[in-house]
Formats: sequence, structure tokens, C-alpha cells
Amino acid sequence: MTPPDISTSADLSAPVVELNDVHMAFGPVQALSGASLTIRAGECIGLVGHNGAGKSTFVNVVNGRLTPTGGAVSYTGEQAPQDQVRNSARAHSAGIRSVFQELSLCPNLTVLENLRIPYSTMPRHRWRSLARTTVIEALDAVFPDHGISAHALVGDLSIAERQMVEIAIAFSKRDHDARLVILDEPTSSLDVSIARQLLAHIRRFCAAGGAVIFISHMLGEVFEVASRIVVMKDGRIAEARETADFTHDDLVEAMGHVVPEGDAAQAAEARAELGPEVARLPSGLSARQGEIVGLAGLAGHGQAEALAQFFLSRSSKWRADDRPEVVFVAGDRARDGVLPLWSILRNLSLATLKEFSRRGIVNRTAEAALAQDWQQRIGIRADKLTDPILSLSGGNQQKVLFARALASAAPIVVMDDPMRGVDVGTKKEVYRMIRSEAATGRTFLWYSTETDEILECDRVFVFRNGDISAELTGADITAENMLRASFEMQEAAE
Amino acid sequence: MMMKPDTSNPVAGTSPNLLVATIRKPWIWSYLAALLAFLATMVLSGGQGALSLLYAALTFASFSVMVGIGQMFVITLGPGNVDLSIPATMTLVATLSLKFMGSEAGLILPGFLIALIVGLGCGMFNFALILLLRIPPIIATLSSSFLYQSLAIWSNRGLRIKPPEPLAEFSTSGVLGLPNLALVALLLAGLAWVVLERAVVGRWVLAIGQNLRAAQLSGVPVHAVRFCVYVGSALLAAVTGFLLASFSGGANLNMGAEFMLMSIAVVVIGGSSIAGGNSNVPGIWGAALFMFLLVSMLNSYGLGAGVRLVLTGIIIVTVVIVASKRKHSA
Amino acid sequence: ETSDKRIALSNNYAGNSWRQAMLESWSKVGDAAVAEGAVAAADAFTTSENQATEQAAQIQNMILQGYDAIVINAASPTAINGAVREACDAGIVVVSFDGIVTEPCAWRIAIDFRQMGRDQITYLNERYPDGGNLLEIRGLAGVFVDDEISAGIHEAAADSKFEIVGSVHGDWAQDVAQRAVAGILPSLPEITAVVTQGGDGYGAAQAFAATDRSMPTIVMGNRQDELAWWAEQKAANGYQTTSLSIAPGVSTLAFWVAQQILDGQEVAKDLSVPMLRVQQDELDAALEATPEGSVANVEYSRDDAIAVIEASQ
Amino acid sequence: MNRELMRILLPVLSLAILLGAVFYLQPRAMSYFGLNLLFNLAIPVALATMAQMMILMVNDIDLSIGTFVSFCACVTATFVQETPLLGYAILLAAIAGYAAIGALIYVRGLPAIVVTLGMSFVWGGLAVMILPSPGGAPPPWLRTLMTLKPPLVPLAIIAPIVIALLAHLFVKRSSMGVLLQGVGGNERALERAGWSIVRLRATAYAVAGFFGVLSGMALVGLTTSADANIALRYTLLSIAGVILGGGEFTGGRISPIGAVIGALTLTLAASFLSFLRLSPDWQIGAQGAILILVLAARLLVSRREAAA
Ligand SMILES: Nc1ncnc2c1ncn2[C@@H]1O[C@H](COP(=O)(O)OP(=O)(O)OP(=O)(O)O)[C@@H](O)[C@H]1O
Ligand SMILES: Nc1ncnc2c1ncn2[C@@H]1O[C@H](COP(=O)(O)OP(=O)(O)OP(=O)(O)O)[C@@H](O)[C@H]1O
Ligand SMILES: [Mg+2]
Ligand SMILES: [Mg+2]
Repeated sequence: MTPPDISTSADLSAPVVELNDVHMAFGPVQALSGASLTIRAGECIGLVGHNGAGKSTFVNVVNGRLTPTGGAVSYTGEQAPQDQVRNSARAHSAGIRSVFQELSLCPNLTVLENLRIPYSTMPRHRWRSLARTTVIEALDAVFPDHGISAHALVGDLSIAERQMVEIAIAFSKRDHDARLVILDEPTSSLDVSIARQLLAHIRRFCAAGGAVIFISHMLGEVFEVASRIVVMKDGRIAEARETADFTHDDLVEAMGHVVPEGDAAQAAEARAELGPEVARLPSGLSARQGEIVGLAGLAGHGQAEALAQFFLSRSSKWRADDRPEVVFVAGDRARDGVLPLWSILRNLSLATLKEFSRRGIVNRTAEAALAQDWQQRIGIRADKLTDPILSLSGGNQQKVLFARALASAAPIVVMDDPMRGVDVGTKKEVYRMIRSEAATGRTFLWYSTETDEILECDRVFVFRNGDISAELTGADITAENMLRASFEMQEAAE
Repeated sequence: MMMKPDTSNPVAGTSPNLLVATIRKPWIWSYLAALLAFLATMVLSGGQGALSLLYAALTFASFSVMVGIGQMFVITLGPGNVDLSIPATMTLVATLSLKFMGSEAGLILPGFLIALIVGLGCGMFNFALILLLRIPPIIATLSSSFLYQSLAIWSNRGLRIKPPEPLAEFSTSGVLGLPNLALVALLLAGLAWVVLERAVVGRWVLAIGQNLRAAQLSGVPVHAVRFCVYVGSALLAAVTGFLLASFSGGANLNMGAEFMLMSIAVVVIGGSSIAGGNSNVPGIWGAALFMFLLVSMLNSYGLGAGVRLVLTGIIIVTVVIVASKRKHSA
Repeated sequence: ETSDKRIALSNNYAGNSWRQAMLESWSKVGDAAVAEGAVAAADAFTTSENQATEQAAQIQNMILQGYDAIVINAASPTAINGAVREACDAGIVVVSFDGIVTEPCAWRIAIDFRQMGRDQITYLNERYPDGGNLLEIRGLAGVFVDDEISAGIHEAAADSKFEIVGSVHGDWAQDVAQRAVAGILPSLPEITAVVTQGGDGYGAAQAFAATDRSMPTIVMGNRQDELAWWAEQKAANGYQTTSLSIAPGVSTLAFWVAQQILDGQEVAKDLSVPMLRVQQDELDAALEATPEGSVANVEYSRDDAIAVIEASQ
Repeated sequence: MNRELMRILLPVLSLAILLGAVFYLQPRAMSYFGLNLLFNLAIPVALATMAQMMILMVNDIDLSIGTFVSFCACVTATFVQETPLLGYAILLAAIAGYAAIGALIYVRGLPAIVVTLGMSFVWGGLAVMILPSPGGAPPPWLRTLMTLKPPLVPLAIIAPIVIALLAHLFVKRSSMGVLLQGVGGNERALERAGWSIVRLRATAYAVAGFFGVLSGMALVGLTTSADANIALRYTLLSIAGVILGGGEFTGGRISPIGAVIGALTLTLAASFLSFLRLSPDWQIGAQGAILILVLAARLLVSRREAAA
């Protein structure tokens, strides 16, 4: 890791980037309208907002990948000549680094080779050994005990490990020091302990004079790490205050969502009666009709595999049921969910085609009605349902996948960390929806890396090294119990 | 039905202006190119023989269309999916069925049945290699095509047996000024269009082409769909082989050879994305007509083989460039 | 004395009736020769693709297998010269026929393809002293035989009253020829005759039949279906034409020539065999003798070979 | 790392088994002379396979490599031999043409398979124009090079090793190679990092063109002449070679060493069959059967890998 040399950036309040009344339009879509912000050395900006608020667009303007349709971006610092043509080149030489919402590593290359890609001015001579030491140093600095080999193929790593590699590469040492690191939802696939290591590193980095933009839908993290919080709403900067001036409720309110009251009571009612057992996995995991079963534990301990196996055992590759038994909500959108060439409409209706077809022909009226209905219910922010799915922001794509599964009549819903990148307001909405669906007798198997979500469950299985290490029900479902079950081995070893 | 603007394609949008919507279709370019080639030939002959050229174009395009449809479904399954066994399947089917019929008019129906059964067998064998042995489709179909070729040689040693008279008659005549073959191909194309644009199975094929894993996790019976596609391609090759042999007076061991490239060419010139997940039927007809008319035009102008080949290549590339939407800036 | 000698046939293509008839003749004569102890082996090999590179590899394998003589129908007259040279260097007798090789160390049983082209025009000149329009159907572009026959046709046509108004490549396949002819016909004037390279006459006839044009004189190439169609037309309207091609059985001539060389006979490097020609009056006999779907053929015996060798001396 | 090793192990194993079978059937092959005869025609195949690999590496496929090699062979046998300066200029221009095609495919977002299909007609036509009927001769130095008899190990063994090592160094070790692989693995990532994808893709195609030129030249050096159809088969052979060598069609997953071994395996498979002396009817089919067998072995290994 490389906090900039203190001597060269002694002035902690020196601006790194200034945005002045920036506008960004994608055709008719006004993704940013009049955003102004100055980012100074040494500060960590927490950027929050609902899905599609324009956060990714904002940071893509900062890192120069998008050229704003109005307004100006200026980079400062002696390493940043202003006369360079391309914004991205200017941003690059100003020491701005990005970790994108979608992973941008090459799975066919090794960890060390992946450093070569953002590090365009890397010396050619003996570049491998340089890359190896740099990557390992960076990983050690950000994630102590990461256990990742520099020679491992990225394709062989788990999604969390890939995210770690990408973050480490963003903080790594190069010829231009990192002065501003942009992290777009970096923790969405990391489990709690790894996320903590990252937060700690961000604090160290900022203390040494670096700046960070931290985008997350997990407000707790934002409060913990940000020195200033910027709230975006519908393409504008709605609020920008010191973290100390915000309370949790302020923030949610500023983002435009009202925290629904009385959830817990409602939930308790709904949880009252459960039906017979409908699923039992070899690992010992079981679920009853109408139950919301959580799969907890550290990321990559076999939860996703258990779910995928269960799904495959209950669905056939040779036959499609008129009434499928299980549906799947993917968390890794690009790999498991999105069909990139299709419209929102077709993406949404895929799992229910058979249910709504007549003699093998798609009922397109029913299809359109279904999609319309779910757009309303789950709040997909899109102009037209016939727009391509890729024109949606990350979180809104996720909502489409959610709708795809919930629209089906399948009695069991399998969810593989489905709330990655979904904003707080929508999450609450989805929780409510899940509970009401459960009340009608649907069963949910829900893997999540977020404690809040696990707390919504009726029964929780904690995974460790591919096995179930604890089964928690009712009042036992607490963050402490889960953590204890996740870490028991490590504690015993110490 | 073929020409009906495809309003279900959401990417193209549902524009109220039919003309604009039509022009945006990637397949329109193949028709334009075909028209140009046709006109260029007519300029040379002074408008003489227009009808007979059109008739010939429809006849010969039918073969490319039929194998092209099968190939299109295969290609739509995504990168790496392509059926190279089409020529060998055609040859094997034609050889076996013509040998069986032995020019007997009474045996036409059972002969056709045999053609279908052999086609089915080839398709199942191809897919077995792909599914059970996990051989990449290009190589699997290439390898199996060697086997089919051997079988064809072994079964009939290259002897040309005449098709039964009524069958030859059917395949070389027409009704209402349209060749029978073109009618068969139109029917098949119409069917393919319905499957691809309206049927659940079509959606499934398109979904698999974009992301097999995602499709499977959305409940698409991926094995069954891919099975149908490969078997369908082989069946279409079988029908084409059967008809081609009936049309040209017997089976040849190398009769399918040119359909390897031709079947791929008509699919992609017709505007389907080779990356899978996006395909269209009308374009296949346009491309098949174009490929025939292009060669006729170049032949008519009396150009040497080398020039002819070079021009064919340049024109194919140009059509593809014109039909493409600019994706990246340099 | 060659009873312990082994002869191999290197064949580059098996995909048409001509090649199949050639292989059949080879195995018929070769097996008989082995049975009577004339040679120890007469094995036939065919490459899986019609490619010079594959054939070169095949010949190199034959060298390793220790054959005493290799009989070649070559994919290219020059592209396998490297391999042929290696075979000669290893002391192997190489005899090429039909598709001959130019490497000087090999023997050639050549058919004068140029003459075959000229003969077609000669025949047409007799039929139509006033000349007329010709359609030429060629073979596969870039192949030696195609170039030779076409050159012969063009040479002779230049000296006659005929004009070649159209030329298409039929790749020596009925269906390709049929398609190519159907495509060019609409833009052509009245056609008097069609000159071909063998194996594409029936396709041309089909293409003409599909239009309302009158049937031109199509020079045939000895295929059974061509002959049958001719006979049919002859019966119906007295249709006249001629048919010429190289007999597939020439492989057996090559076999015996190789055997003679192994036997120590002095043999000139260049031998030639005549075309097999079917005239109007021979049609019925030829059709009778040709199996259905095959090619008119003659097979050669050892004595025929000796006669050919002596004739060239 | 382990998976990489597995990838390469299988091609090595299948080559070894096949070689064992050939030696068993034909002990004479086990000599300097024999090995040379067995493998010398694999040199151009290996080079064409390298060319195809460069294209597959960036997630495209090249259906024109066979005609391109034929074209280069024709140029080598005519222009390079008669007017060397012009000849080399043509070959350089052909490489530039390849690069231009790569750039065009990306800039216009075209399917590579169609563009290269179209180009296969272009190269084929040019070849027919240069050599309407077979002929030509290699430049003397080329013939000398290709018939070189180095001590102890025949050229037919040395050349593939050299090709494999050089390609490995370039693709797997050099920083340019890593970027090119990256284009296949995650093009967006490179684009985001500010790399010019057009330039990278053009480079990959240019390298492919370079290998294609080498293949054509090596072929003429071996066969002593060219014809317009001489290497048509290399298109499918090269694809099969890359796949046999453990490469994949997408994701930039390729192995240069594996691909060269794949090319050798394919060449050897044909020899193996002729040593078996099958009936001519089945010789073609047996080729297919061997391909299937070798690739089916991949399944066994990947099963074991999954179990491990
Ligand atoms: N290239 C584009 N074309 C069309 N619309 C776009 C484009 N990029 C962004 N948008 C739109 O701009 C808006 C802002 O998107 P952005 O990706 O910045 O949201 P976000 O705040 O990052 O959301 P999330 O939290 O879901 O990631 C969205 O409505 C999105 O659909
Ligand atoms: N093919 C497309 N058509 C329309 N819009 C698109 C397309 N591809 C991407 N977009 C839009 O561009 C926006 C930004 O582009 P891109 O996806 O490259 O950014 P990103 O860095 O991945 O941002 P994010 O953090 O949201 O993932 C996306 O949010 C998406 O809305
Ligand atoms: Mg975002
Ligand atoms: Mg986004």
C-alpha cells in the first residue's frame, strides 16, 4: 500500500479533484444534473443514494471515463498537467484509481498479471517479479492473512477473493502515487471481517493523506469510515455534510426513503405458523413450508455451493415444469443472472415463460402485464421495459432478477446473496415482500453476507468450511451468535 | 409472414413508423445486396431472363435456407457452437435413402422416413459427443462428419443412384410460378420464425446463447433445448440432402461440401449475431438469395475465378460492415 | 521377379464415382496380382481431405513403411514433389498417373488433358461447321487439370468459329455445375454447345431442362448417369453428342507399370494413355458395360502395360 | 497453477501414447530419418496453429487462416523467389492487412467469423490470381533451411520446440502477451484502464498474420512448390490443434505449448492411421474417431480435477 509521501502532500486539505456544476445525460436520461463537489486530500467521502441515483455515473466522471455533457472537472496536484486531451489520462496521472461495481479483473490471468492492466507505465524489464512483490505487498497491507497466491489464476478465486485482489491492486504502489481511490460498492461481496480490514485500511490511507470515495448501501460502514457523507438523489447532490452531523435516520431520510415502522411486530405475526418440511439437504439444512431460512457465515464457506446444488437437484436440465418447484435469485449478476442482449421485459419474464405460455407459444400480453406489475411492485427505475437491461444501474438490474424469481409460482425460492448493491429503501421493501410471500406458504432459502438480512430469517444455519456449524432459531438469531459460530475454529486454534 | 416486421424484438424498439423500423432491421441489408446483384446481372442481359434468374435463385437458395435455419439455431446457442457435420449428414442421408429407394416410386415415403431417421441419428450422435464427452461443438461435429463420410463411402461406394421419378419431378417443378423447393423452404422458415420469435423454446435458445449458466438457473431445461437444436439442425440437413439428391439426380459423396461455409455465411450475412443470443430468420432468405445472385452476377460478367473469389469476399465483408451498427469508436 | 515387392497406392480423394471406380479397379487387379504371387502387397491409401499437404505426409509414411513402389494420383503436380524426392532418395519407385507429378525422378502416365479440351472443339466443329456460342464448365479453380483442359478448349476455340460466351466453375460436381449453369443462363444468348471437363454434363442438362431453352449439345464425361440421359434423349429425339474422359482403370495400368519397373524393365519416364471415348454409335454398348451410378471403365492387364511401355520406346 | 499444468499434461500424454503406438507399428519411425519424415509437415501446421491461437486468444475465430497460408505460399513460391524485394513487401502488406482486419472487426463490432469467412474468399482469389495452376519454387535459402540436417536431433523436432518456446515467451511471459490475453479475458477491464483495444486487437491479428506468413513459407520450403489450394485444410486443423492443446474458444484461455503439441498430435494421428492399414473406406472415419478419443480423454482428466 502507498499512502502518498507525506512530505509531498503535507497540506491535507489540498483539493484533489473539483467538480463544478457537472451534468451528464445519456440521451433522455439525466443521470447527473448540476453536481458540484471538491474532494480534498485526507478525506474519505461516503457516497450514498438509492439505486440509480447517479453514484456510479458521478464517480465515472471523476475518474474520467465519462466526459460530462456539461460543467467542468479539474484535477490538481503537480503530477497532473491540465493540457492532456483525454479526461481519463488526466485522471490517471492525477493518481485517481477506481474499483468498479462490476469486477474488472481478467479471470484467465494470474493475480500478479492482473496488476499489469491498470499499471500501464510498468517497466518492461523484470516486470513479473516487480508485479509479484507489489501485489503481495498491497494484499498484505490491506488484508492481512489473505492467503491469496500471486500466481493463482483469478478465475480460480472466489468472488470475495477477487474483490480483495481488485481492491489491493487499486491501493498498490506504482509510479504515480494513488491520491484518490474510488471504491464503488467494494464490500458488497465481502463478509464482515474482511470488510473491517478494508475499512481499517481506508482510515490509515486517509490519515496518510490519501483521499477515498466510498460508495456503499451499508450505511453502518459509511458512518464508520467516512469523514464526510454525500447523499445523491435523482442525479443531484442532495446533502453533503460532515459525518458527525448525520444520524442514521437523517441519512435515510435524505436519500428519500422513510424508514417503515412496526416491521418487527408484523414479522412476528407472520412467523406464527409453519407448514411441513419441504426441503432437506445432505448437509443437514432443512426448511419448512412458509419458512425463511438464512444461510450465514463468512463468505465462501460453502453456502453458495449448497444453494446451487439444492437448486440443481430440484430442477431438471431435460424438462421444464409447468409449475417449477424452485426458483433462483442470483447474486453474481453478470455470471448467474443477467442476459445482456435482452430487454428488461424479456429478462424479467424468463423464469415464468412456461407458466404463462399456451401450447408452447409465449403469451405476450400476459408477459407485458406481468412485467408492468412487477416494475410497480419492486420499483424498477426504467423508462420503458423494452430498454436493454444493461441501461439499468447495478441495483436496478438486481431488482429485475428478483422480480424474475418472485413472479413465478414456485413454492421454494433460493436466494444467493440477492441484495448485492440494492439500496436501503428497496431492501426494506423486499424484506416486506419476502415476508408476505412467506406468509402465503412460500419457503425461502436465503444466503446473505449482510447481518441485517440474516436477522430477518426464521431460522439460520451458520456455515463454516462447507459444513453447518450452528443452527439458530428465534431469539438466538443475533449477530454475536452468528459471529461466534463463524469464527469458532479460529478461536480454538488461537 | 416472413417479412412482417418483428415487433417483439425489444432492442429495436416498437417504432410507430413501420418503414423506419424495417430499415433498422439488420436483415434488410442482405435483401438490398441481393437486389443489387440481381439488377447488375439484369443490366448486362438487358432485362432478359429476369424471371428465369429469379426462379433459379429461389430454387437454389432453398437449399442454403434449409441448412441455414438449422445452423442459425446452433450458432444462436452461443460462442463455439457451430455444426460442421451438415455436409456429411446431407451426403450420408442422401446416399442411404436413395440407395434404399432404388428409383422405386413406391418407396418414396419409407425412403423419406429413413432420411429422417438417419438425420436424427446424426444429430443425437453429435449431441452425445458434446454432452457426454464434453467435446467442443466445432470439433465434435467435425470429427463426427468424418465418420459419416466414411459411412457414406462404405455404404454405396460413390455410385449415383437415380431418385424415383415422382420425387425428381416434385423437386424440379413448381406451382404458381414458385419452385416446390422454395415453398418447402418458405414453410420451414416460417416455422422457424414462429419458434424463434413466439415460442417458449425460441426464447430458451436465445437465453442459452447469452448466458448458459444464467439460463439454467432461471429454470431453462438447457440440455433438452440444446438437444433439440442439434437434432433439429441434423434433421434439416437430412431433408436438404434428400431433396438436393432428388433435385440433382442422385447422391454424390461430395454433394454437401459447399454447404459447410454456405450455411454459416447465410446465417451471419443475414444479420444474426455470431456471439449468439440474437438471430433472425428473414435474413437467411435474403442472404441465400444474395449468395446465389452474387455468383451468377460475377459469372455473367465473365470474370476469372481469382477475381470472382476476391470480389465475393469483398462484397461479403462490405455487406457485413454496412449492416453492422457501429459499436466502438477507434 | 517381384513376388516379394510391395506396392502402395497414394490417393488424395475418394469423394466421387470416378475415384471410387478407380479404387475398385485397383483393388480388383491388385488383389488378383497378390493372389497369383506377382507382388507381395498392393495396398491403397486415401487421405481424409483432398490436400497436397496430407498426401505429402502420406507418402512420407509409405517411405517409412518400406514400400518398394508408390503409385500416386497426386493432388498437385508440384506440391508433393518434396515428398516424392524423399521417396526416390530412399530408393522407392514412384509412378504417377492421372494427377501426375513433375519431379523428374518419378514416372508419369500422362493423359494429355490439353488434347482432351481440343478434342471437344474438334468434335463440335464437325457437328456445327458454322460455329456458335459455347458455354464452358470448368472444374476446381487453381487445379492443374482444370487449367490444362480449359487451355486446350480455349486454344482450339480460338481457331474455330465458336465463341465462348460464358464460363463457370462447376467444381467437377453435378450439383455445383447445375447451380452455376442455372445462375448464368439467364444472361446468356442462345447456346449451341456446352464443353465440360467430365462429371458435370448431367448437371448442365438439368439446368437447361429447367428453362425453356432448347437443349444444346453437351459434351459428356463418361458417367453412367450422363450416358443414361444421353440414351434417353437419343431415343426420344435423336440427340447427338460425344463423351470422353480418362478411364478410372488407368490406376491398374500404373500398377503394372510399377511392377514392370520393379522387375527391372527399362521404362521411359513419360508414358501416355489415350482417353476413353464414347461415340454416338458406341453408346448402347458402353451403357451396358457401366454399372449403375458408376463410370465407363477399362482395366489393364500386365500385357497391356508391356504394350504401352514398348510403344513409348 | 495446477490447472495450467493439467491443461498441458493431457496433450503431452496423448502425443506420447500416439507416438508409442506409431513406434510399435513401425519401428523404423524410431530414427532420425523416421522422426523427420513423421513430423516435418507438422512445422507449417504448428505455425498456422499459433496464428489461430492468437485469434482465439482475443475471443475471435479465423476461418481464413488456411487460404491465407495458401496465399503466402503462392507469394513465396513466385514473388519472393523471383523478385525478393517485392515479395517480402507483399508479405508485409499481408500482415498489415491482417492487422487492419482485426481493427475493423473491433471498431465496427463485426462478427469475426463472417469477416474472416469473407476474407478467405479474398485470400483464395488472390492466390488463384498469382498461381492459376500449381507451380513456383522456394527461394534457395528457404529450401536449404527446411531440409537442414542438424546433428543428433532432426529439424522436424527442433522447429516445433523452438516455435512453442518462442510463442510461450511472447504470449505467457511478455507484458504485451499478458495484455493480449487480457483482451480475451476481460476486454472491458483493459478499456477502463485506458488501453486502446483497437491497437491490442490489431497487434494480435498482426502476430497471427506473421505466423501465417511463416507457415506459408515453411510449407513451400518443404513441398518445393505451391498451389492455390495447398493449405485449405489448415483452417480446421489449426482450430482443432488449439483445442486439443487445452485452449478454449472464449475467455482468452490458451496454451502455446499445448497448441503446438496439439498440432503434432493431429499430424501424427494421420500417420498412425496409415500404419494401421485400415480399409480405405474407413480411413477418413478413423481420423474422426481419433479426434474423439483424444478429446474424450480431456473429460477423464477434468473429472479427476473436479474430484480432487
Ligand atoms: N450509458 C447509459 N445509458 C443510459 N442510461 C444510463 C447510462 N448510464 C447510466 N444511466 C442511467 O443513469 C442513472 C444513474 O445510474 P448509476 O449507474 O450512476 O446509478 P447508481 O447510483 O450507481 O445506482 P446503483 O446503486 O444501482 O449502482 C440510472 O437511471 C441509469 O439507468
Ligand atoms: N449497452 C448499454 N446500453 C445502454 N447503457 C449501458 C450499456 N452498457 C452500459 N450502460 C450504462 O452505462 C453505465 C455506466 O457504464 P458502465 O457499466 O461501463 O459503468 P461501470 O463503471 O460499470 O459503472 P457501475 O459502477 O454502475 O457498474 C451503466 O450504469 C449502464 O447504465
Ligand atoms: Mg452503481
Ligand atoms: Mg451502476
